[in-house]
Amino acid sequence: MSNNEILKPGVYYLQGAQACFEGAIMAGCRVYAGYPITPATEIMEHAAHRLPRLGGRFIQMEDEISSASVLVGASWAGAKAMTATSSPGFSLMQEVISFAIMTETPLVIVDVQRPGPGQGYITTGQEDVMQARWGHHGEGSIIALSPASVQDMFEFTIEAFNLAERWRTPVLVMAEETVAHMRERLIVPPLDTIPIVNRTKPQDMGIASEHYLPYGHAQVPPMATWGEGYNINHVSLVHHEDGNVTRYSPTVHVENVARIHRKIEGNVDAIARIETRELEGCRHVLICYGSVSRTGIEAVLEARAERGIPIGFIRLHTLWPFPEKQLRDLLPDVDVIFVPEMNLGMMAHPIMEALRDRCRRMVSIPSLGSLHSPEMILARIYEELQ
Amino acid sequence: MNRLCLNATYCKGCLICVEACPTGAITASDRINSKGYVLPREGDMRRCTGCNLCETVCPDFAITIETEDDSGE
Amino acid sequence: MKKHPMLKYLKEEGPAGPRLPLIMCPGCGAGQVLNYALHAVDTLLQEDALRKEDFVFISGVGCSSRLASHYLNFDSGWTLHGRALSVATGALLANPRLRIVVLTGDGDAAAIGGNHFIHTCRRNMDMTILCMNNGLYGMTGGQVAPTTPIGKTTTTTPYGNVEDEFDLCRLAQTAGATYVARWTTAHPHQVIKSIIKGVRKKGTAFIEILSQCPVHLKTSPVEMFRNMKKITVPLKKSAAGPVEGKIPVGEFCDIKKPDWIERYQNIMDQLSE
Amino acid sequence: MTRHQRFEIRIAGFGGQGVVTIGRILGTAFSVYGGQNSVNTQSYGPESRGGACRSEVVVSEGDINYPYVRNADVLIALSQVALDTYIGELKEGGILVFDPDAVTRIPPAGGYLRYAVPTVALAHETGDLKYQNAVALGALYALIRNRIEEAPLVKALRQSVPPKTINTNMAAFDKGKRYVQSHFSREA
Repeated sequence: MSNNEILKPGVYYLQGAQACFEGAIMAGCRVYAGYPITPATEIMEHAAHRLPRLGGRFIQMEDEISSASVLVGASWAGAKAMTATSSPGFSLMQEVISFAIMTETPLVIVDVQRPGPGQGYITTGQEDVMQARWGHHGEGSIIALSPASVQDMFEFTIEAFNLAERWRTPVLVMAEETVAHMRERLIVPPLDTIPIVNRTKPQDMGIASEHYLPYGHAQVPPMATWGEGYNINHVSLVHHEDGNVTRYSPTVHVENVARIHRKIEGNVDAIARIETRELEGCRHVLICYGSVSRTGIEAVLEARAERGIPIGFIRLHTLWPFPEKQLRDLLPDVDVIFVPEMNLGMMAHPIMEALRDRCRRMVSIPSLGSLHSPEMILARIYEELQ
Repeated sequence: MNRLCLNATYCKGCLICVEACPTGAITASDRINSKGYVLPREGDMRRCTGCNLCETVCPDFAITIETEDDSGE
Repeated sequence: MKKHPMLKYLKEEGPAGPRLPLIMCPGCGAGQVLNYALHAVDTLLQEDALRKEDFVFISGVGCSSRLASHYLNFDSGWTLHGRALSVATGALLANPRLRIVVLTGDGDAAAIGGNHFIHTCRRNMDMTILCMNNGLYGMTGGQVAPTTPIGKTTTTTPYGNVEDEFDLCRLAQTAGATYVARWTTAHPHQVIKSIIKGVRKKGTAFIEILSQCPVHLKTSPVEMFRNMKKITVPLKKSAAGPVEGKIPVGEFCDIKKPDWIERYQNIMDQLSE
Repeated sequence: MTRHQRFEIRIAGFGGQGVVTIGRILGTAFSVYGGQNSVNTQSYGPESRGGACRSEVVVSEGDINYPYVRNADVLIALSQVALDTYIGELKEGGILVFDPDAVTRIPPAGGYLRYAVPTVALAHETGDLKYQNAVALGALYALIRNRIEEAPLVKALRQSVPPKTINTNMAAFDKGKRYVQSHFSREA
């Protein structure tokens, strides 16, 4: 990557949206297809400006369905591809996400969440976190990351591409309007310190085209690229390892879909990341994700400093696959778990399920359309504990 | 003589009415209002034929013309 | 002081406070198109045996569609981006007597709504489509649209648009609409006449109105309004062939063809005999 | 876990006054050239022109967690609606910069340090209304010299405006700065 258009190591002051696509560039993304939607349009506009300078191609499609479909074709033809949308567009992309799960197609979708349902509003929100997991039809699982800063928008987008390539799956970056529009310092490290993962190809494993099984060889099958003579047939009907869809049987069905499911849900420790602060000796804990974690830590630090309340802080960097075991290992026993979310309580459910026998009770702190203020969270903490 | 009636709250100073007026009866005022808009005002209203083009092309339903029989009721 | 006569068709304020001035930017064409639509409805209510409750305004999403919502003193629906025509189809099936006026834009109708646009025309669904064509996406900040001229820079074609644009009227006509016309915001009386014709006519009436977006095209409303005449040429004058750099305006098509409801009604009538 | 002091600036007006640009320039000045952490955020109504628009900058030596203003140290109000909306969140004794041609009603309470700066008039003097934000930036600098040097601000300003407008923007910045320095006594 000697191209001098790539961001040089140093200090920048960028909007989250710009940092996001600069991360994509670092990861090797050279195809972007998107459609205008507030509050994600800035990412597309940055891609339109940057890609042709890097030997990449940008296209504005007629809607979100076609935008996501472009990513599938680009990925099959060997490119790292990405789009960014917001909640209404994310809904439209669900069928393509389902398709990408079954065909095990690496691609990245950034969802700059806004309130719903319907037009909802154009400010911030976290109301798509369940749609991210369950929005696509059918079984299968998904990887979804939750950035909380401009630096995260850069790093998590790189991570998203690496995970997509490593696990041959679509990966979602569940951003929020807060973090996409915020401007903050971005520190770009020396390029050789940024890990870049590329999909394993049959050639890398010495597999000749006549022996190639597009959905075989390993839990994460090597992926052939169109135009390299491997005669790969991408199919999303239930299929054998060689892509055969005619010799259906229930066992083939289970093996096919269960493998794709296990590929993600069986490797949570390798995929999911959690951040913790002030956990030692805490009687209570606040669990949050995304930009709410910025208010969360402010409130936790103030509650500890001002009133000496023994409350710890956990931030989920990864929403899906849900890090249940990791959470349980962290929390042997607490009194109250506070879960502030910019929705009416969504991640609260898997959190509650994971820690049902590890706490007295859980308090969900909802906020719709705007980031919780520290006062809002502190008020609930003091009310519940005093 | 016809009179110009302008709702200064609705008007955003786009001045399309002044442009559309076939006889130049209305013109732009010379001061900026509190929102930073330049509003239309009466020019030589004797030229006004009551054609209502200003009212028809207004994007903000802010301007209309009061003719003699309007005010005479 | 005399009020603008069309204000009677708008909800100036409600329990939650004033709704005007309109949210549109100064000099935006969308407000003018609404003004023309209301003038047309005003005439129809006087001349035809139509009541106010017969009219329904349906809009999609975008600057073009922003005005049908809580501003109108009519039944109206502010639907999903690109889906107004499908919602309108549903309303027709439930009550064919409704006089439906769809407020849409070039992006809303011909990009995300493109599929529904051509099928609505193919079916000749009885509605009047007012398509405000400003050649870009206004609400989201000035992105390229299917109607943006080739070579034009926008926020998503910073190096010039590489795609040809749709001729929305040819598209509608080819797809099957029975009344197709194009005017600009600087042709108020022609637009009003076309809307009246469209509402009276059975079948799909597609009326494209070139509309100015002063903010994103960085040109004063007056200059853009003045240019509308310069960049267009009456259809009759371009019958011999396209006039270089001029967009033909006028009535492209005005034919009789049974609309969907009428054809379906024949079946219903046969079945009920 | 030390908690660092926050310095919070809010700029508000209506769309088209360059409110967002001021925030971006301030953030760049503090964080790229001024060696401090800062978060710059903006709100925007669906109206891109004539609607409510605000931009905020939170500055700190340490990490900035909550990104928005909690208790503003400075409010720049370029319209009456902006003042009415945000005056309540200006700290007791905070700095209030406003354009007297646009803002005519200010609540008596609050003990704010008031600075009336005719940004529209000064912008016209510089050549065009669009330099209103550079004037406001200059006026602000004159009031927060203890927080930031002029050099980082100038660098950020030059980098954030179209090249051919740099000189006029600089002139507008100076006009705002000198207006405050001459109209308000030194220790204000």
